[in-house]
Amino acid sequence: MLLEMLQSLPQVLIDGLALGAVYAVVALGYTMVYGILQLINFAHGEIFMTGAFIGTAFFILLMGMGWVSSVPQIVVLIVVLVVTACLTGLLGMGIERVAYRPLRNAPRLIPLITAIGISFILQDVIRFIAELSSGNYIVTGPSLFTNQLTINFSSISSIFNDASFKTSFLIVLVTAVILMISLDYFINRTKWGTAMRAVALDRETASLMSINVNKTISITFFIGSALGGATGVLFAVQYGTIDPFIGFILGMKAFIAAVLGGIGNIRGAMLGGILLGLLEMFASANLSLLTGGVFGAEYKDVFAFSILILVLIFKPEGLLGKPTAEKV
Amino acid sequence: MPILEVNNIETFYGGIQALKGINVHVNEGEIVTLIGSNGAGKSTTLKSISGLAKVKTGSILFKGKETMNKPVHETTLLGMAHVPEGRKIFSTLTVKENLLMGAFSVNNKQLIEERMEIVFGHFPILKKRLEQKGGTMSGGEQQMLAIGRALMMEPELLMLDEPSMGLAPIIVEQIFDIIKKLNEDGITILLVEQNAYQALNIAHRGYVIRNGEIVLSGKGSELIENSEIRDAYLT
Amino acid sequence: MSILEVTNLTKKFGGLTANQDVTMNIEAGSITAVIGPNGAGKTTFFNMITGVYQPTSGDIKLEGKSLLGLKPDEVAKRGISRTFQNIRLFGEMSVIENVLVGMHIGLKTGLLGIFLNLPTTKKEELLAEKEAYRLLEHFELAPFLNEKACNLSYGAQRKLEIARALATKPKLLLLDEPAAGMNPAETRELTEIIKNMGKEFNVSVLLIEHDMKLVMEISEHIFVLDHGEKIAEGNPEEIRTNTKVIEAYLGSGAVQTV
Amino acid sequence: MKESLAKFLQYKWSQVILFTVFVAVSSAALFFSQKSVTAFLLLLSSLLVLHYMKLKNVTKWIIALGLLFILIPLASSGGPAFQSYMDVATMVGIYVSMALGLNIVVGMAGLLDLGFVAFFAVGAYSYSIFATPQAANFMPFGTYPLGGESFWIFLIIGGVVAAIAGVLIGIPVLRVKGDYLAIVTLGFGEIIRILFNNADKPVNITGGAMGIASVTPPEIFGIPLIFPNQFYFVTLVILIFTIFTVLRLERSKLGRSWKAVRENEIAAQAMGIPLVKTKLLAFALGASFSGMMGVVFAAKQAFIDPTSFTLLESFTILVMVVLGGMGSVPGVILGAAVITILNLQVLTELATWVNQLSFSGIISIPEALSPAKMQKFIFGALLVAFALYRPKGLIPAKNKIFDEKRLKETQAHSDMNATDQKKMQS
Amino acid sequence: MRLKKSVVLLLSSVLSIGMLAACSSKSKGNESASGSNVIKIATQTPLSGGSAIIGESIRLGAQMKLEEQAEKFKELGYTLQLESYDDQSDPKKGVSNANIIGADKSIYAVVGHYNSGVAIPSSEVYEKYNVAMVSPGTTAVTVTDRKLKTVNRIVGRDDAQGPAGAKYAIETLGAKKIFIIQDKTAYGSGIADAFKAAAEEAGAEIVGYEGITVGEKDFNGVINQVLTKKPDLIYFGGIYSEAGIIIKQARDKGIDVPIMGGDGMDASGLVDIAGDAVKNTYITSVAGDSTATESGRKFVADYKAKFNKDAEAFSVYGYDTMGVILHAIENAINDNNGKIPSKEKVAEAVRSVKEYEGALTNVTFDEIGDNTNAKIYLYKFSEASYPGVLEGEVGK
Repeated sequence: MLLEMLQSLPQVLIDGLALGAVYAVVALGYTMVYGILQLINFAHGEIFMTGAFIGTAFFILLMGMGWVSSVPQIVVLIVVLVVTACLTGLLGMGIERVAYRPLRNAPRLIPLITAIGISFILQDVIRFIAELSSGNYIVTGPSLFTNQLTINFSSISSIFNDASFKTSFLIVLVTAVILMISLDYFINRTKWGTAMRAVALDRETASLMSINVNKTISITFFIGSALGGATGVLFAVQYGTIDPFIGFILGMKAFIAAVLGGIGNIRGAMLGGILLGLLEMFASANLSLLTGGVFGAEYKDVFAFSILILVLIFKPEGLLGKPTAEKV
Repeated sequence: MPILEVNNIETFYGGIQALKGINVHVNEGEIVTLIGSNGAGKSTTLKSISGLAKVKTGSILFKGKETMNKPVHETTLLGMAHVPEGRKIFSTLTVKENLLMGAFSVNNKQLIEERMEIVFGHFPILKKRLEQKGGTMSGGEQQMLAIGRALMMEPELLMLDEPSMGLAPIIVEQIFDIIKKLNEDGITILLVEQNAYQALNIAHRGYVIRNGEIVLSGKGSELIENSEIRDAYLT
Repeated sequence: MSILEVTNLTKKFGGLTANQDVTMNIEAGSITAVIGPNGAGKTTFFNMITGVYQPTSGDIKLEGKSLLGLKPDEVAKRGISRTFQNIRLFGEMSVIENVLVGMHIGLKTGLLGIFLNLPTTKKEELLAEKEAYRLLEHFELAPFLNEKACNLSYGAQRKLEIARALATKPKLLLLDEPAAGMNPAETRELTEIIKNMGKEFNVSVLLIEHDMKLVMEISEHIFVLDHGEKIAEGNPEEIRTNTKVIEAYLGSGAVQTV
Repeated sequence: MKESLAKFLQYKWSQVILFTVFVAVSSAALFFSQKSVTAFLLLLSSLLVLHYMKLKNVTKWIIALGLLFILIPLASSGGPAFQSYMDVATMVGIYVSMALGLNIVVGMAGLLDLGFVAFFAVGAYSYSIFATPQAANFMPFGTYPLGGESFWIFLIIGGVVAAIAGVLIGIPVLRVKGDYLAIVTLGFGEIIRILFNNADKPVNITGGAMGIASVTPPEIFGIPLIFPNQFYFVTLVILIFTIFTVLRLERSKLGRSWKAVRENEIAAQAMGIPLVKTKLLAFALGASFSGMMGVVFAAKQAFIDPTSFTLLESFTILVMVVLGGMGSVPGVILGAAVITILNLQVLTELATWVNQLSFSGIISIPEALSPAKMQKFIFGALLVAFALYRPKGLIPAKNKIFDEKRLKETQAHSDMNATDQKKMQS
Repeated sequence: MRLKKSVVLLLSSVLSIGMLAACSSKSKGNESASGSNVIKIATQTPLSGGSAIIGESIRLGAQMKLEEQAEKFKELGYTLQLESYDDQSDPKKGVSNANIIGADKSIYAVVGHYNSGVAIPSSEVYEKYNVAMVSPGTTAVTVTDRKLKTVNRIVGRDDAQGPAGAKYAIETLGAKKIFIIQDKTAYGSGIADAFKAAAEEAGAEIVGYEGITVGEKDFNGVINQVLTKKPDLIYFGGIYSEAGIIIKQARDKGIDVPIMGGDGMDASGLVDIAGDAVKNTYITSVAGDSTATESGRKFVADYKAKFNKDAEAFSVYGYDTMGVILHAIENAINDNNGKIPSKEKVAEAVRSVKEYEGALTNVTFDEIGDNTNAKIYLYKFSEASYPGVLEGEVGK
């Protein structure tokens, strides 16, 4: 049993990393918004999904143009990533403007409800756009970066099997890492990033520093949503097939990742995402082995949610979060 | 010449009227203090001036220009700095980042450096603590940082909301000394204090606010001798 | 006889010491004040007594029985009630409902009584409502009984909070800056109310207050906290002249006038 | 003219007369037409009108009961669509009851629960498992399926089991607050669904994804209940019980504690309200109404499987509560009725109508835009619109109005003081 | 005061609508009263949700047959009408619609459902109203095993499809170690279990049996299990949207063993999603290749001409189901002296259909409503095009 688990471990790690990278970048968006507004932007998963659709639409469009085929795929990807990120960023800003800003002083429950509402609307709007244009809302984009690569883990030790992956895996991973590092730099080293942290701590005082709070929040939403949208494109590249409902569960998982790492904490979100991806992949590959077939891969979501609940109970501030006590 | 004129402003919190027609003016180069008990409307007056609180009627002229109900980030750009009650340091930001936030509207790096040096001139301690998190400093140091952060905006009018709050008397004296010195350096100061005695001591003029209304005003030295004030605020 | 005994109470938050070896005795039926600069640990001290925080070390005894390890609701059941520095009313509920929540401990009805609307439940409710109304009358809040609590004026909200705390029929009432935000007239009214509380409600009072006039007028005993430590105690006259207190809190300026 | 009409309508008796006319017209329309959704909805809306009339509460209740028990079934029995009306009405009853349960948790106690349908599932499964041979797979004693009479006992069992589930879930979950609670309950809702979906091995308890078919219909006095009009009455009785209980709870000390916890946990605790116990009670009681209706649902459908208990279902119930007005009992009833009817009748009718039109070539609406598919969009739009423009819902929650005169009667309170003081001191 | 105003508004507006409704509903009533010679057939299929393509294709097929037959029924003195309902693959919706259908006096039969999970509870309702249901696509055994008198289907059962697949897998493809994946839905579990039982009986070793979650896109975890177990055939119980991704991801990992599945994978979407990876995929289907017969080819051409879409595998079943129903109704009318008999009689007439020749199927119902002539077809995909190539068919 252990042997079998070890054999598949390299492949599980790689697949888990790909999934975890997606979780991590989506989790970043959650964490940023939560950090500043203490709001769970439920619609974030749908922004991710919208990004996946916009990206796929662009790919299909671009691939349809003859001259594009002579352009390296990586260039096409970068163009699509940038354009999609901008569009979803604007979408995120719009959502904030319409659905959250008027409610900034409302009870906490209310913006959460609009967030759920927005996410339903986005799902359905994307669904009927997709259905109108292609007759089916399950959309498959062009295959990109499909070269197979293999790492010979077996040469390291005969216990391991070789692990293989597509080039797209590398692209997802590299892009995710670049996004995470640049976000971390942006938040911690630049003026606007510092302003965001200041706004997060104290909106009133930040405004006294002549920081435009609304603009800062809009920028936060723009960046968070752009990240979400870009991840959507990466998802579409990695998995090929998308539908309007991918955002909901994935968004949920990303939120779990954010909480796992410590919500409001950028590095925590990254850690949480990667960790959740790895755990989930491990669970679906090995649960039935571990339990002698009683609990199979279908329990992996139970596994993920249980981890969340355990973390919340024993370390509510998350792995990298710092405890805060309510002032009485 | 008045740098700030507050004419008959009324401000509401929810349904409650916090200010019932406040008239205050501050001349260039003065220290003016606003004293009164908790909840009398002192902080609300400052907030109304800087734009944090929404004013219903009246007018606020800063350097002759109407600033009433402009967004806060715009009024602060005109040259007024508001150090809020309770210091409100960005606790998880470093001292340096706090200061940089004060200079948020400035894009010239050299100018920022120069201003920072001026702040260090007033508060040498801040230079030593540059990389420390704001929240880990003592109350007095935080107050200095808060004032220093406001100075990064190079304000013409500095509004201080209870700078002595919760500080040990020795520190309080230091703070008042610094306020005096800033004034001597040419900064006009509007000071809100519960510590009426010390505030009136350094102020050129003072206003007494009660229940959202100005009930008395006059020279600092005169007010300190006023028996009514002695009964109400100096005991 | 002392109603509350606090011995060597210490509270540390990480590296920060909020209270250090605070010892105090509060006489039954007395009005006692805790004063000190902001951040001296007064509210933390209250929070430990009411079970919001557990002390790092030391003991708190109400009528000889330790309160350590009890949750705030259990402390309330033992007979300690409080108000809060930043008013914590049930904003969306009506004024009288706020007081009725305060009477929660006194109501014995169980789930079954509620489901079946038993006569005993009905009677108990009616009595509670009347009692609540009487409390409101006492605080001159009766005209607002069906008003939402959040719509009251600041001063009235402070009074409602005190009325709500009294509704639990406490032995010891902790008031955290009850006069904050009140105008002088309201403060004078409040002073009278607190003064007579001992007699009318059979309760001992422990209060935190910055309004020295109020403190000096009503307190029989005063404790002074600074940097989490007790630096002085005594009657108002003693405190007024204590040099340590003047240095740390009252300030040399105040001495001239007080 | 307008004014005199308005004045006329202010009088109690003029209201009553107009109301009677309205009821008479709409029930006649319903009775004599083959199938008129409009008339059916109008007749139902008479209950809403009744809510706003200037009558004593008792009178309103009597009229409402008369309408529900006699007039509505009678009037809709005229046409061939009788059973389908009754089916819709039954579903309305089921959802109203669930929404009232969730209202305790979300509206009164302020705990956002996004996995509420789990309790509905628990109730539904507890009856289905024992009212089919399913139970024989793991129960060593007894003969299964149980007879239809057991339904009545299972109404209580379903409620109790759901309440227990509420407590079990509540214990770990209530340690987290606010937004986290929403996510954790959502997670738990999913976990329960996944468990039901997979509990067919190693021992087949729930039938897994295949669900449980041919659930024994309830029986009363030896008559099996199979038609919607029979279930209508069963549901109605339970619903009225639920409404009464919820109203009692709301006005009781428990209702006040819930609201206090919602408004300010720390202050509530300082008033002697135990947080965990109070929240658990909200969870348990809310869940029990849902569990009870789960039993009815299982019996009515005669078949259940995990697809009836998805996240969307939880959100739907939440939408009902928000739409109606969080914490407001009449509001939640209205919200649940509106959403259920919208979902089951209006959208379906619209879709059929649009389909007919596009078949006959009058208009061509792309299939993607069919109203039946727009459920999520409509829900989303409703949620956003209400949160922005009417956050307190259709009928906002109101505090009980206390009669000052009654409270001023001083006679009682002197002896109250004495006894109560004694009680306190002991 | 505000309250009173709202009462006024409510009452008066509601009253006026009431009057309107009373009038309008009267006219509506008249219309349907005069239409006593209208025969309505309902379709109830998923027009939204994951199986929308299939549901839609069934509906269109049924509509086509209905329109073709309209002329003939005109001669008999009846107007045919189609009422299509969307069950959204949701049992509650199905039951609710079923009650509307059952209550409608002029609806005599239902074409539907596609999902077994919806067909089972809905048919309990049809049974109460004696509305004949003929399903073009449900395969779960429970559908007919409850022995309801109104429930019929023209396609094969899971317990025929599973074994047919297993037989082919073991005998023709030589599979000895089989890994089974299913989607944990009623359909997926049913067919996977039937396959498993048959494969075990035939002597193959089941090296893994795993579930996945519908709607997800990353199945690498389960595929990694497949990698370690090294089976020589993968069987998937589920529908095309997940199947396509699994096939693609398995091929990406270098798993080139045959992948087999049931009729849920029989959709053009499978090829769209999996692309070239679809090679070496086998599906059993209750749906035959429409182009295999002369009449089938004609149907496909007509369908394309009429709707400007390619026929899906189930289009012809919608068409034939409607055919069976209309055939039975025609018989019933003829037996009843040219008048339409009761719903109960229509249901009996449906059940007694013998040797009906449809465009593709030949229908004879047995005593529980299963089609004794139902066949299981086996297709192979050797290139990325839909439909696959017919490899063989198995009778019952």
